[in-house]
Amino acid sequence: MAVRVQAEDFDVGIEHAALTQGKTAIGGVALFVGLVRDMAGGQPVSAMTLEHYPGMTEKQLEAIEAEARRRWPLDDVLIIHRHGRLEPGDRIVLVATASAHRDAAFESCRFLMDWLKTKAPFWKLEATPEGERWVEAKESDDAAAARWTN
Amino acid sequence: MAVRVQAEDFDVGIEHAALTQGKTAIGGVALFVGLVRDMAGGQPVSAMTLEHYPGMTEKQLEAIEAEARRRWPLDDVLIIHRHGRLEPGDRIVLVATASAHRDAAFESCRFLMDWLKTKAPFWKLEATPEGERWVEAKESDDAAAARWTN
Amino acid sequence: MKILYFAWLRTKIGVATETVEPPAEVATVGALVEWLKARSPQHADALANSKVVKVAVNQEHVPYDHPLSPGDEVALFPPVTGG
Amino acid sequence: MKILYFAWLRTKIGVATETVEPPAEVATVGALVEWLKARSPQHADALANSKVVKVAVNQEHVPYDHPLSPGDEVALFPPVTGG
Repeated sequence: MAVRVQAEDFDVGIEHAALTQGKTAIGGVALFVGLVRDMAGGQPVSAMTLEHYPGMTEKQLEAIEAEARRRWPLDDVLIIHRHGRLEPGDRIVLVATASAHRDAAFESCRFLMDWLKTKAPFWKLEATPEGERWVEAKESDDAAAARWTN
Repeated sequence: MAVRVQAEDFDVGIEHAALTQGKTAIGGVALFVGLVRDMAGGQPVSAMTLEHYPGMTEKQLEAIEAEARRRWPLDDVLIIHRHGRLEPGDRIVLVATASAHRDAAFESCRFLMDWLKTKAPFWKLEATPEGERWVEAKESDDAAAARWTN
Repeated sequence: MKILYFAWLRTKIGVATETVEPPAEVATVGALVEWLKARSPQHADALANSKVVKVAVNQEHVPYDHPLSPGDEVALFPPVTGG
Repeated sequence: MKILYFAWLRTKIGVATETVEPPAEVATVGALVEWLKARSPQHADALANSKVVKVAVNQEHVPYDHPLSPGDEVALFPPVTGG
Protein backbone atom coordinates (compact mmCIF):
# COMPACT_ATOMS: atom_id res chain seq x y z
CA MET A 1 0.00 0.00 0.00
CA ALA A 2 1.82 3.04 -1.25
CA VAL A 3 -0.58 5.88 -0.30
CA ARG A 4 -2.25 6.26 3.10
CA VAL A 5 -4.43 9.08 4.44
CA GLN A 6 -4.98 8.63 8.16
CA ALA A 7 -5.62 10.38 11.47
CA GLU A 8 -3.10 8.19 13.32
CA ASP A 9 0.59 8.93 13.72
CA PHE A 10 3.18 6.82 11.88
CA ASP A 11 6.58 5.42 12.87
CA VAL A 12 9.34 6.44 10.47
CA GLY A 13 11.51 3.42 11.37
CA ILE A 14 8.74 0.86 10.86
CA GLU A 15 7.76 2.42 7.53
CA HIS A 16 11.38 2.54 6.37
CA ALA A 17 11.93 -1.09 7.33
CA ALA A 18 8.73 -2.21 5.57
CA LEU A 19 9.71 -0.30 2.44
CA THR A 20 13.11 -1.96 2.15
CA GLN A 21 12.37 -5.39 3.64
CA GLY A 22 13.75 -8.13 1.41
CA LYS A 23 14.51 -5.74 -1.46
CA THR A 24 18.26 -5.94 -1.94
CA ALA A 25 18.34 -3.97 -5.19
CA ILE A 26 17.72 -0.70 -3.33
CA GLY A 27 20.79 1.49 -2.96
CA GLY A 28 19.16 4.37 -1.14
CA VAL A 29 15.96 5.63 0.41
CA ALA A 30 15.17 9.35 0.61
CA LEU A 31 12.59 10.33 3.20
CA PHE A 32 10.93 13.57 4.14
CA VAL A 33 8.91 14.10 7.29
CA GLY A 34 6.83 17.27 7.63
CA LEU A 35 6.11 18.48 11.17
CA VAL A 36 3.77 21.03 12.76
CA ARG A 37 5.73 24.19 13.66
CA ASP A 38 4.99 26.21 16.78
CA MET A 39 5.15 29.53 14.89
CA ALA A 40 3.64 30.77 11.63
CA GLY A 41 3.70 34.27 10.22
CA GLY A 42 5.30 35.53 13.44
CA GLN A 43 2.51 34.17 15.62
CA PRO A 44 2.51 31.22 18.01
CA VAL A 45 0.47 28.24 16.84
CA SER A 46 -1.06 26.01 19.51
CA ALA A 47 -2.74 23.50 17.18
CA MET A 48 -3.37 22.74 13.54
CA THR A 49 -6.36 20.96 12.04
CA LEU A 50 -6.03 19.35 8.64
CA GLU A 51 -9.18 19.11 6.57
CA HIS A 52 -9.15 17.01 3.41
CA TYR A 53 -11.38 15.75 0.63
CA PRO A 54 -11.78 12.02 1.21
CA GLY A 55 -11.60 10.10 -2.02
CA MET A 56 -9.99 12.86 -4.03
CA THR A 57 -7.03 12.96 -1.65
CA GLU A 58 -6.18 9.33 -2.26
CA LYS A 59 -6.71 9.71 -6.02
CA GLN A 60 -4.43 12.73 -6.19
CA LEU A 61 -1.70 11.11 -4.12
CA GLU A 62 -1.86 7.98 -6.27
CA ALA A 63 -1.62 10.11 -9.43
CA ILE A 64 1.37 11.98 -8.00
CA GLU A 65 3.03 8.69 -7.10
CA ALA A 66 2.42 7.28 -10.60
CA GLU A 67 3.97 10.41 -12.11
CA ALA A 68 7.08 10.00 -9.93
CA ARG A 69 7.42 6.38 -11.01
CA ARG A 70 7.20 7.46 -14.66
CA ARG A 71 9.97 10.00 -14.18
CA TRP A 72 12.44 8.02 -12.07
CA PRO A 73 13.42 4.34 -11.73
CA LEU A 74 11.95 3.69 -8.28
CA ASP A 75 11.80 0.40 -6.40
CA ASP A 76 9.13 1.67 -4.07
CA VAL A 77 7.26 4.78 -2.96
CA LEU A 78 5.35 5.52 0.22
CA ILE A 79 3.20 8.57 0.97
CA ILE A 80 1.44 8.95 4.32
CA HIS A 81 -0.53 12.13 5.05
CA ARG A 82 -2.40 12.71 8.30
CA HIS A 83 -5.65 14.63 8.78
CA GLY A 84 -7.44 15.94 11.86
CA ARG A 85 -6.10 17.86 14.84
CA LEU A 86 -2.33 18.02 15.38
CA GLU A 87 -0.06 19.90 17.77
CA PRO A 88 3.37 21.50 17.34
CA GLY A 89 6.01 18.81 16.89
CA ASP A 90 3.50 16.30 15.52
CA ARG A 91 4.27 14.55 12.25
CA ILE A 92 2.03 15.58 9.31
CA VAL A 93 3.41 13.80 6.28
CA LEU A 94 5.94 11.16 5.26
CA VAL A 95 7.23 10.72 1.73
CA ALA A 96 9.76 7.95 1.08
CA THR A 97 11.27 6.89 -2.23
CA ALA A 98 13.56 3.91 -2.79
CA SER A 99 15.85 3.52 -5.80
CA ALA A 100 19.06 1.85 -6.89
CA HIS A 101 20.53 5.37 -7.25
CA ARG A 102 20.56 8.17 -4.70
CA ASP A 103 19.89 10.98 -7.17
CA ALA A 104 16.64 9.32 -8.27
CA ALA A 105 15.61 8.85 -4.63
CA PHE A 106 16.42 12.44 -3.66
CA GLU A 107 14.81 14.05 -6.69
CA SER A 108 11.62 12.00 -6.67
CA CYS A 109 11.14 12.62 -2.93
CA ARG A 110 11.41 16.37 -3.43
CA PHE A 111 9.16 16.22 -6.51
CA LEU A 112 6.49 14.39 -4.52
CA MET A 113 6.60 16.92 -1.67
CA ASP A 114 6.41 19.86 -4.09
CA TRP A 115 3.44 18.38 -5.97
CA LEU A 116 1.68 17.23 -2.85
CA LYS A 117 1.79 20.81 -1.54
CA THR A 118 0.07 22.17 -4.66
CA LYS A 119 -2.20 19.28 -5.77
CA ALA A 120 -3.33 17.20 -2.79
CA PRO A 121 -6.62 18.53 -1.36
CA PHE A 122 -5.60 19.33 2.22
CA TRP A 123 -6.25 22.60 4.05
CA LYS A 124 -4.65 23.69 7.30
CA LEU A 125 -6.52 25.57 10.02
CA GLU A 126 -4.19 27.10 12.61
CA ALA A 127 -5.18 27.92 16.18
CA THR A 128 -3.42 31.10 17.36
CA PRO A 129 -3.91 33.49 20.32
CA GLU A 130 -6.02 35.66 17.99
CA GLY A 131 -8.28 32.77 17.03
CA GLU A 132 -8.39 30.26 14.21
CA ARG A 133 -7.22 31.08 10.71
CA TRP A 134 -6.96 29.16 7.47
CA VAL A 135 -3.40 28.91 6.19
CA GLU A 136 -2.92 30.72 2.89
CA ALA A 137 -1.22 29.01 -0.04
CA LYS A 138 2.36 30.17 -0.58
CA GLU A 139 3.65 31.42 -3.90
CA SER A 140 6.94 29.71 -3.07
CA ASP A 141 5.11 26.36 -3.15
CA ASP A 142 3.72 27.12 -6.62
CA ALA A 143 7.22 28.08 -7.75
CA ALA A 144 8.64 24.87 -6.28
CA ALA A 145 6.09 22.77 -8.15
CA ALA A 146 6.62 24.73 -11.36
CA ARG A 147 10.31 23.77 -11.53
CA TRP A 148 9.27 20.19 -12.33
CA THR A 149 7.16 21.15 -15.35
CA ASN A 150 10.11 22.12 -17.56
CA MET B 1 25.97 13.65 19.21
CA ALA B 2 25.72 14.60 15.58
CA VAL B 3 28.31 12.28 13.99
CA ARG B 4 28.65 8.56 14.74
CA VAL B 5 30.90 5.96 13.14
CA GLN B 6 29.91 2.51 14.31
CA ALA B 7 29.77 -1.18 13.42
CA GLU B 8 26.23 -1.57 14.81
CA ASP B 9 23.03 -1.04 12.87
CA PHE B 10 20.81 1.95 13.58
CA ASP B 11 17.02 2.40 13.77
CA VAL B 12 15.75 5.14 11.48
CA GLY B 13 12.64 5.76 13.60
CA ILE B 14 14.52 6.09 16.88
CA GLU B 15 17.05 8.45 15.30
CA HIS B 16 14.32 10.54 13.70
CA ALA B 17 12.41 10.79 16.98
CA ALA B 18 15.56 11.78 18.92
CA LEU B 19 16.39 14.43 16.35
CA THR B 20 13.00 16.13 16.58
CA GLN B 21 12.10 15.46 20.25
CA GLY B 22 10.89 18.64 21.91
CA LYS B 23 11.97 20.87 19.00
CA THR B 24 8.76 22.44 17.73
CA ALA B 25 10.45 24.94 15.40
CA ILE B 26 11.28 22.17 12.91
CA GLY B 27 9.08 22.16 9.83
CA GLY B 28 10.71 19.25 8.05
CA VAL B 29 13.33 16.53 8.29
CA ALA B 30 15.05 15.14 5.21
CA LEU B 31 16.66 11.74 5.63
CA PHE B 32 18.74 9.54 3.39
CA VAL B 33 19.53 5.91 4.12
CA GLY B 34 22.17 4.15 2.02
CA LEU B 35 21.86 0.37 1.69
CA VAL B 36 24.08 -2.45 0.43
CA ARG B 37 22.93 -3.53 -3.05
CA ASP B 38 23.03 -7.15 -4.18
CA MET B 39 24.53 -6.25 -7.56
CA ALA B 40 27.41 -4.03 -8.64
CA GLY B 41 28.89 -3.65 -12.10
CA GLY B 42 26.67 -6.47 -13.35
CA GLN B 43 27.96 -8.95 -10.74
CA PRO B 44 26.22 -10.33 -7.67
CA VAL B 45 27.59 -9.07 -4.39
CA SER B 46 27.34 -11.38 -1.39
CA ALA B 47 28.94 -9.05 1.18
CA MET B 48 30.62 -5.69 1.56
CA THR B 49 33.30 -4.72 4.05
CA LEU B 50 33.75 -1.06 4.90
CA GLU B 51 37.24 -0.03 5.95
CA HIS B 52 37.77 3.43 7.41
CA TYR B 53 40.40 5.67 8.96
CA PRO B 54 39.45 6.00 12.63
CA GLY B 55 39.91 9.53 13.84
CA MET B 56 40.03 11.12 10.42
CA THR B 57 36.57 9.78 9.60
CA GLU B 58 34.97 11.55 12.56
CA LYS B 59 36.93 14.74 11.85
CA GLN B 60 35.85 14.77 8.20
CA LEU B 61 32.21 14.09 9.02
CA GLU B 62 32.24 16.85 11.65
CA ALA B 63 33.79 19.25 9.14
CA ILE B 64 31.15 18.32 6.55
CA GLU B 65 28.40 18.86 9.12
CA ALA B 66 29.81 22.26 10.10
CA GLU B 67 29.90 23.27 6.43
CA ALA B 68 26.23 22.28 6.00
CA ARG B 69 25.27 24.32 9.06
CA ARG B 70 27.11 27.33 7.60
CA ARG B 71 25.24 27.04 4.31
CA TRP B 72 21.71 26.34 5.54
CA PRO B 73 19.64 27.29 8.60
CA LEU B 74 19.49 23.87 10.26
CA ASP B 75 17.97 22.98 13.61
CA ASP B 76 19.85 19.71 13.76
CA VAL B 77 22.01 17.32 11.76
CA LEU B 78 22.76 13.63 12.23
CA ILE B 79 25.28 11.52 10.33
CA ILE B 80 25.71 7.83 11.12
CA HIS B 81 28.11 5.74 9.02
CA ARG B 82 28.75 2.06 9.64
CA HIS B 83 32.01 0.16 9.12
CA GLY B 84 32.86 -3.54 9.04
CA ARG B 85 31.14 -6.40 7.23
CA LEU B 86 27.65 -5.83 5.81
CA GLU B 87 25.32 -7.87 3.61
CA PRO B 88 22.89 -6.91 0.83
CA GLY B 89 19.94 -4.99 2.27
CA ASP B 90 21.95 -3.81 5.30
CA ARG B 91 21.94 -0.11 6.13
CA ILE B 92 25.29 1.65 5.55
CA VAL B 93 24.67 5.31 6.24
CA LEU B 94 22.05 7.69 7.60
CA VAL B 95 22.06 11.43 6.99
CA ALA B 96 19.25 13.49 8.53
CA THR B 97 18.81 17.27 8.46
CA ALA B 98 16.11 19.24 10.27
CA SER B 99 15.07 22.76 9.35
CA ALA B 100 12.16 25.16 9.55
CA HIS B 101 12.01 24.99 5.74
CA ARG B 102 11.86 21.92 3.53
CA ASP B 103 14.18 23.23 0.81
CA ALA B 104 16.97 23.74 3.36
CA ALA B 105 16.42 20.23 4.72
CA PHE B 106 16.40 18.61 1.26
CA GLU B 107 19.40 20.51 -0.07
CA SER B 108 21.61 20.09 2.99
CA CYS B 109 20.86 16.36 3.14
CA ARG B 110 21.89 15.90 -0.48
CA PHE B 111 24.96 18.11 0.03
CA LEU B 112 26.05 15.98 2.98
CA MET B 113 25.67 12.73 1.03
CA ASP B 114 27.58 14.13 -1.96
CA TRP B 115 30.46 15.37 0.20
CA LEU B 116 30.53 12.30 2.35
CA LYS B 117 31.00 10.19 -0.79
CA THR B 118 34.06 12.18 -1.87
CA LYS B 119 35.62 13.31 1.43
CA ALA B 120 34.93 10.79 4.20
CA PRO B 121 37.70 8.16 4.37
CA PHE B 122 35.73 4.96 3.80
CA TRP B 123 36.57 2.22 1.32
CA LYS B 124 34.28 -0.59 0.22
CA LEU B 125 35.49 -4.12 -0.42
CA GLU B 126 32.93 -6.24 -2.29
CA ALA B 127 32.73 -10.03 -2.14
CA THR B 128 31.69 -11.45 -5.52
CA PRO B 129 31.72 -14.94 -7.08
CA GLU B 130 35.07 -14.00 -8.67
CA GLY B 131 36.56 -12.99 -5.34
CA GLU B 132 36.97 -9.77 -3.43
CA ARG B 133 37.45 -6.44 -5.14
CA TRP B 134 37.83 -2.86 -3.95
CA VAL B 135 35.09 -0.59 -5.21
CA GLU B 136 36.39 2.11 -7.54
CA ALA B 137 35.47 5.74 -7.02
CA LYS B 138 32.83 6.98 -9.46
CA GLU B 139 33.26 10.09 -11.59
CA SER B 140 29.57 10.73 -11.06
CA ASP B 141 30.25 11.17 -7.34
CA ASP B 142 32.96 13.75 -8.04
CA ALA B 143 30.56 15.55 -10.37
CA ALA B 144 27.84 15.47 -7.71
CA ALA B 145 30.17 17.00 -5.13
CA ALA B 146 31.43 19.59 -7.60
CA ARG B 147 27.97 21.07 -8.08
CA TRP B 148 28.14 22.43 -4.50
CA THR B 149 31.39 24.34 -5.08
CA ASN B 150 29.89 26.96 -7.39
CA MET C 1 -25.73 17.94 -8.98
CA LYS C 2 -23.78 17.60 -5.71
CA ILE C 3 -21.61 20.53 -4.60
CA LEU C 4 -18.94 20.22 -1.89
CA TYR C 5 -17.22 23.15 -0.13
CA PHE C 6 -13.97 22.91 1.78
CA ALA C 7 -11.95 25.02 4.24
CA TRP C 8 -12.98 28.71 4.40
CA LEU C 9 -15.44 28.28 1.51
CA ARG C 10 -17.27 25.81 3.71
CA THR C 11 -17.20 28.04 6.81
CA LYS C 12 -18.21 31.18 4.88
CA ILE C 13 -21.11 29.51 3.07
CA GLY C 14 -22.09 27.60 6.17
CA VAL C 15 -22.68 24.20 4.57
CA ALA C 16 -20.32 21.40 3.57
CA THR C 17 -22.46 20.01 0.75
CA GLU C 18 -25.59 20.94 -1.10
CA THR C 19 -27.52 19.48 -4.02
CA VAL C 20 -28.43 21.93 -6.76
CA GLU C 21 -30.27 21.81 -10.10
CA PRO C 22 -28.73 24.50 -12.30
CA PRO C 23 -30.48 25.27 -15.63
CA ALA C 24 -29.11 23.78 -18.83
CA GLU C 25 -27.34 26.98 -19.87
CA VAL C 26 -24.99 26.56 -16.87
CA ALA C 27 -22.73 24.39 -18.96
CA THR C 28 -19.24 25.01 -17.52
CA VAL C 29 -17.56 25.18 -14.13
CA GLY C 30 -17.17 28.96 -14.51
CA ALA C 31 -20.88 29.40 -15.24
CA LEU C 32 -21.72 27.23 -12.24
CA VAL C 33 -19.61 29.38 -9.90
CA GLU C 34 -21.39 32.51 -11.18
CA TRP C 35 -24.77 30.83 -10.78
CA LEU C 36 -23.95 29.69 -7.21
CA LYS C 37 -23.12 33.30 -6.20
CA ALA C 38 -26.83 34.15 -6.55
CA ARG C 39 -27.92 31.58 -3.98
CA SER C 40 -27.17 33.74 -0.91
CA PRO C 41 -25.06 36.69 0.26
CA GLN C 42 -22.78 34.11 1.89
CA HIS C 43 -22.27 32.36 -1.46
CA ALA C 44 -21.61 35.71 -3.14
CA ASP C 45 -19.04 36.65 -0.50
CA ALA C 46 -17.26 33.26 -0.48
CA LEU C 47 -17.09 33.03 -4.28
CA ALA C 48 -16.28 36.69 -4.97
CA ASN C 49 -12.64 36.19 -5.93
CA SER C 50 -12.35 33.42 -8.50
CA LYS C 51 -8.53 33.48 -8.22
CA VAL C 52 -8.80 31.70 -4.89
CA VAL C 53 -11.72 29.42 -5.77
CA LYS C 54 -10.42 26.18 -7.20
CA VAL C 55 -12.65 23.47 -8.64
CA ALA C 56 -12.56 19.70 -8.90
CA VAL C 57 -15.08 17.74 -10.95
CA ASN C 58 -15.42 14.09 -10.03
CA GLN C 59 -12.33 14.48 -7.84
CA GLU C 60 -10.04 15.83 -10.56
CA HIS C 61 -8.68 19.39 -10.69
CA VAL C 62 -10.30 21.23 -13.63
CA PRO C 63 -10.14 24.73 -15.16
CA TYR C 64 -13.17 27.06 -15.28
CA ASP C 65 -13.95 26.19 -18.91
CA HIS C 66 -14.44 22.52 -18.02
CA PRO C 67 -17.87 21.31 -19.22
CA LEU C 68 -20.43 20.01 -16.73
CA SER C 69 -22.42 16.81 -17.02
CA PRO C 70 -25.50 15.73 -15.07
CA GLY C 71 -24.49 13.76 -11.99
CA ASP C 72 -21.08 15.42 -11.66
CA GLU C 73 -19.61 15.79 -8.16
CA VAL C 74 -18.30 19.37 -8.04
CA ALA C 75 -15.99 20.51 -5.24
CA LEU C 76 -15.05 24.15 -4.60
CA PHE C 77 -12.11 24.98 -2.37
CA PRO C 78 -9.27 27.44 -1.76
CA PRO C 79 -5.73 26.68 -2.96
CA VAL C 80 -4.48 23.61 -1.10
CA THR C 81 -2.10 23.94 1.86
CA GLY C 82 -1.19 20.40 2.92
CA GLY C 83 2.18 18.76 3.25
CA MET D 1 57.19 9.75 10.68
CA LYS D 2 54.20 7.41 10.78
CA ILE D 3 52.72 6.25 7.47
CA LEU D 4 49.28 4.61 7.20
CA TYR D 5 47.98 2.72 4.16
CA PHE D 6 44.32 1.97 3.47
CA ALA D 7 42.25 -0.24 1.16
CA TRP D 8 44.17 -1.67 -1.81
CA LEU D 9 47.26 0.38 -0.98
CA ARG D 10 47.39 -1.53 2.30
CA THR D 11 46.83 -4.93 0.68
CA LYS D 12 49.34 -4.30 -2.14
CA ILE D 13 52.08 -3.03 0.18
CA GLY D 14 51.25 -5.64 2.77
CA VAL D 15 51.39 -3.46 5.86
CA ALA D 16 48.84 -1.12 7.42
CA THR D 17 51.36 1.19 9.04
CA GLU D 18 55.09 1.75 9.06
CA THR D 19 57.44 4.24 10.67
CA VAL D 20 59.98 5.85 8.32
CA GLU D 21 62.79 8.42 8.61
CA PRO D 22 62.99 10.19 5.24
CA PRO D 23 65.98 12.50 4.67
CA ALA D 24 65.51 16.26 5.10
CA GLU D 25 65.25 16.88 1.35
CA VAL D 26 61.96 14.93 1.31
CA ALA D 27 60.07 18.09 2.19
CA THR D 28 56.65 17.61 0.56
CA VAL D 29 53.97 14.96 0.29
CA GLY D 30 54.85 14.43 -3.37
CA ALA D 31 58.52 13.90 -2.54
CA LEU D 32 57.55 11.46 0.21
CA VAL D 33 55.44 9.37 -2.18
CA GLU D 34 58.39 9.20 -4.61
CA TRP D 35 60.75 8.27 -1.77
CA LEU D 36 58.39 5.53 -0.49
CA LYS D 37 58.34 3.90 -3.95
CA ALA D 38 61.98 2.93 -3.46
CA ARG D 39 61.28 0.93 -0.31
CA SER D 40 60.12 -2.25 -2.11
CA PRO D 41 58.69 -3.51 -5.40
CA GLN D 42 55.32 -3.65 -3.61
CA HIS D 43 55.58 0.02 -2.69
CA ALA D 44 56.57 0.90 -6.26
CA ASP D 45 53.62 -1.03 -7.66
CA ALA D 46 51.04 0.36 -5.21
CA LEU D 47 52.20 3.96 -5.61
CA ALA D 48 52.80 3.86 -9.39
CA ASN D 49 49.77 5.94 -10.38
CA SER D 50 49.66 9.11 -8.32
CA LYS D 51 46.22 9.97 -9.72
CA VAL D 52 44.71 7.29 -7.49
CA VAL D 53 46.97 7.84 -4.47
CA LYS D 54 45.38 10.40 -2.16
CA VAL D 55 47.12 11.78 0.91
CA ALA D 56 46.03 13.05 4.31
CA VAL D 57 48.45 14.70 6.73
CA ASN D 58 47.35 14.72 10.36
CA GLN D 59 43.94 13.51 9.19
CA GLU D 60 43.31 16.34 6.72
CA HIS D 61 43.18 15.91 2.93
CA VAL D 62 46.21 17.66 1.38
CA PRO D 63 47.62 18.19 -2.13
CA TYR D 64 51.03 16.80 -3.19
CA ASP D 65 52.80 20.14 -2.64
CA HIS D 66 51.83 20.15 1.04
CA PRO D 67 54.98 20.57 3.22
CA LEU D 68 55.96 17.85 5.69
CA SER D 69 56.89 18.40 9.33
CA PRO D 70 58.60 15.99 11.73
CA GLY D 71 56.01 13.99 13.63
CA ASP D 72 53.34 14.23 10.91
CA GLU D 73 50.90 11.35 10.57
CA VAL D 74 50.73 10.67 6.83
CA ALA D 75 47.98 8.48 5.35
CA LEU D 76 47.96 7.19 1.77
CA PHE D 77 44.79 5.79 0.27
CA PRO D 78 42.76 5.40 -2.92
CA PRO D 79 39.85 7.75 -3.68
CA VAL D 80 37.19 7.20 -1.03
CA THR D 81 34.09 5.08 -1.75
CA GLY D 82 31.89 5.32 1.32
CA GLY D 83 28.29 6.42 1.69
